[in-house]
Amino acid sequence: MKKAAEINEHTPWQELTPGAEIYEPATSKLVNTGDWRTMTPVFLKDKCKQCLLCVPFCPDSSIPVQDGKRGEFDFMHCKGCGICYKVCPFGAIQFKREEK
Amino acid sequence: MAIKDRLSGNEAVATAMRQINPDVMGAFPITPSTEIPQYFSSYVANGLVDTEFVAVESEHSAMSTCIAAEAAGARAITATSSCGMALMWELLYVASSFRLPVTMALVNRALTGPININNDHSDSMGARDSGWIQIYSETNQEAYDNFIQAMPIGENKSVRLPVMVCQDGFITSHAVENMELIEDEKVQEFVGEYEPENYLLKKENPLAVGPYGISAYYMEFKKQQAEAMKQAKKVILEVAEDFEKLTGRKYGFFEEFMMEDAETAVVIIGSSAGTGKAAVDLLRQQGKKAGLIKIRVFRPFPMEELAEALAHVKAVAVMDKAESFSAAGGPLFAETRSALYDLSERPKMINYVYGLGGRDITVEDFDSIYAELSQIAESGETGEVYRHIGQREADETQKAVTYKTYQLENNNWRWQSNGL
Amino acid sequence: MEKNTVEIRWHGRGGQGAKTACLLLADVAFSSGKHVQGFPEYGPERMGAPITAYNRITDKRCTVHSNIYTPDYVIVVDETLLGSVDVTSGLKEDGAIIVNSEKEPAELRRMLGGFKGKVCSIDARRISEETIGRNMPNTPMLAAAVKISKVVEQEQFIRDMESSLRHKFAAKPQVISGNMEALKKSMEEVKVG
Amino acid sequence: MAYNFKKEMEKPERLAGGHRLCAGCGASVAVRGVLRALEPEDRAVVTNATSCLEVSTYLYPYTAYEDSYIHSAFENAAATCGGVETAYRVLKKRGKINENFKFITFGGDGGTYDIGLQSLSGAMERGHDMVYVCYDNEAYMNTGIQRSSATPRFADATTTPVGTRSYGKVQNKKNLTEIVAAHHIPYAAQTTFIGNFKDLHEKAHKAIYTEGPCFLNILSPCPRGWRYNMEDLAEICRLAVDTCVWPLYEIEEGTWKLTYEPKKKIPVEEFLKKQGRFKHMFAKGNEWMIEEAQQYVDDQWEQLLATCQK
Repeated sequence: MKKAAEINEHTPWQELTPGAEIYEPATSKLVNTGDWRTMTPVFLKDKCKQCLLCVPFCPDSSIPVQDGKRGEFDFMHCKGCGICYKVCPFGAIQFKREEK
Repeated sequence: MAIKDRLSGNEAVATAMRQINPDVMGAFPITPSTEIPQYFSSYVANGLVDTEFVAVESEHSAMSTCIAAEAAGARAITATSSCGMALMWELLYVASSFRLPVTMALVNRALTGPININNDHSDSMGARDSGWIQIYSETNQEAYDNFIQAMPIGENKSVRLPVMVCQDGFITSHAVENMELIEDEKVQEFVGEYEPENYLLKKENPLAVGPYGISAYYMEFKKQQAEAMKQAKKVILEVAEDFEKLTGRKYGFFEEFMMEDAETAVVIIGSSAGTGKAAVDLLRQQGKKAGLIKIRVFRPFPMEELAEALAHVKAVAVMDKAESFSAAGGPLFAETRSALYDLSERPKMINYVYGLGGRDITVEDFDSIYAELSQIAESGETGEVYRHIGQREADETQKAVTYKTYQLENNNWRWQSNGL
Repeated sequence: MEKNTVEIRWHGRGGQGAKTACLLLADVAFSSGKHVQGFPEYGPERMGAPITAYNRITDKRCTVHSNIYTPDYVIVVDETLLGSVDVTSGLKEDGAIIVNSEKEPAELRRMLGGFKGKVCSIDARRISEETIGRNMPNTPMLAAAVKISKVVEQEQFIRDMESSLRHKFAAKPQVISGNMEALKKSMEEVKVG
Repeated sequence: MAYNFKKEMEKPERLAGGHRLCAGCGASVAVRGVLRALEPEDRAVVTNATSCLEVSTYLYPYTAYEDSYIHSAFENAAATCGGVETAYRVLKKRGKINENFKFITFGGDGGTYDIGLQSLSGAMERGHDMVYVCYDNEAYMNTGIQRSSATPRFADATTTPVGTRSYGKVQNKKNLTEIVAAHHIPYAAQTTFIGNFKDLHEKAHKAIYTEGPCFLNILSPCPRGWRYNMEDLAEICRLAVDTCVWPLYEIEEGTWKLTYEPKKKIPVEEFLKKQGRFKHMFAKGNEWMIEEAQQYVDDQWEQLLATCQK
């Protein structure tokens, strides 16, 4: 059976999963919602105190955390809502017009 | 050795359910199918099955429970009738499009307007396009046999469709008749285990069910369903063959009764077929070439097979126990007539809508219908195609068929004698 | 219809057990090797409302699934129905009607508006009170029905009933003996006129 | 177990990015918050009512869930979750599965307060071991901001539009948490997104790991429907809580408990004025609306305090 990554709008009916089922986890990661952004958050690592308050507020699960520290934004999925920039107590996130 | 017994239709289906011992039953009581979950609850209460019975708060939740349980990897069943099935309506489509082989015992009953608890086929006929396999039963025996065949059909990997096994409310559901039961272990062996490839509770991988399907995909999924329904035709016959090996009882898409040389024929569904057969027997004794086809499988519809079976007949009456308000005939008529379109020589065809809301139909009524068919066969004149039988008329002489007046009188008597 | 078809119609009131008696008759006929149908007619009946139930008993399977309009036998479980329901409607002249009543058959016949066939009476209320201890007209009515209709051979009927009661009421032997006595008594006492 | 914020933030995500919810949507924040309360060794089956969340998080062939997921219709999420949980019990009993699963449903206020209320009530009464989470954004957002019974009074919704003869929604918001609590389930709570999510996390953890049916009502602001700047999510939630428009409390085995009491209860208009749906309340001559809104919140708050002190 085809994997989600192989399924697209050209796939014939014979090759689509029966009953529209998907047998893999989190295939939405394949989707680039980053190009929805008109504004973009900018992570200022030097100012960040690693309080992580921005992390749970992200609607797009786009602030990865490793070893107790947040990393750079996942720009493939970040839609640029700006919530993180508002909740940051230390001004470590800027919110700027997206340059394409 | 078959076990001889006498059971009501509801008890027969409940017995099949007990023998199958499914994983989950979700059901809500509605006349006349109520007894099925009642019987089944007593099996649960007495440890005859270890099924989880979910006494839901509505039929909508009954079907939701079954869909969810089936998606989770369990075998799920329900029983309902009439308005109960109408409340499940949107979920009927969900079950079939998710390709979940839920099994439903439908005890056919009229739909409300006015409320009526007696038999006709408006509930299942309305759901004929919901993607469910529909198998109809004439007798308690058939209701039992069909239910046992339902899972091997629906769960077949090339099919994966829900199945409703229909029987006529009260007429068979509440009537005791002789039957032959199959031993429990043989039923279990016949039905087998439910082994879906993917399910929500699977260890190896998660499963996501029920997406939003944009236009770029929707059509492809419907095509898949349509193909599965075609596959079901093959599987239904295979399962019937295995069932015959087990029991000696033969099933197909429909039963042909005295059809070989028949000049007139009735096409009908359900318990009234038996009454029609009794009429055919009498006509045959008089040397009249009457025959009858009883449709067992309405979805998928056996188009080519039916056309072949009727090709040599001169006049056919298709009997619908449901109105479809097309102003041109009932659902079985529409499909039967369409099935015959490609024949080079077609029989004359008329349609009778009969038996709505429990209106009785007798051997004598069938006599009149066959007499009418003989006339049509002889004259080649069909007359009015779309007819109703059994209703009172302001001018009884204007009827296409001389309906036996005694039944009307007797019906009046019946109303009185039943506190109605 | 097969020649050896026996069609029976039961009249009773909701809650009196006419339906149960009808199903019991189907049971005993089944036990004797017959093909049976036992079916009540359903409306939104409640306690006390008139109800009808039917039996078809045949040697070969009967495929007819309609109601019964011209019965061979009619059994009336509640005498008070005679005034309100045309219980002999369609009843064959060579058939019989069996009424639960302390009245004599001749007296019942006068209430039946010209029915010419056999009229039988059985005081099922008294018999059940004497044997079972309360008014349970079912058992005596069933026995009278068997005796008059001969759908089942009597001796075998008694044997079958005993074994079925033993099975059903294994824990209550007094119920078995009461019912058995009711059956026998009813068969002896049913009056044919 | 004390809430270890850093540790919780390190857990692997169970709701992936790439879903199609609006930028700034509160629903996905709620889902992430609840799923984070699952212990990593436990697996889950997520159920969803038809909603913004559903059409955005499983758009064929892209599921945003790491766990198994099922959506079937709008009004039946609770029954669906109950069905999966029933299958789990029977398959476990029959030795067909060994793993531990938790069952969590997400419905919007439309699917929960309104069309799905019967199914919710049924599932709660039957006692399935599941958590029903309502992400309450106070209107039918999926179909275009029509009023629901969760929409507060005076809100301008597309079926209660403000007009020359209308001041928005006429009725006050239904108290669903109280209705669900009346089923006497082991645990029910109200929460939203404040601070470091301690309140939400602890409630979600309790709900998931308390046996039996549990209920969470999470105020999940919708920037489009409420008409506020999407970056202001945290502030909107904070105002909802500090004005006592959305009090945070829980009912554990019948005991009502406030889990947050504002140090200083601030006026309702602070919450209202940030949102376009209440804009008309600030027009000249409409002061009575704000007064009545304040009065209603005060009454509700007093009642809640009394209930919690019992």
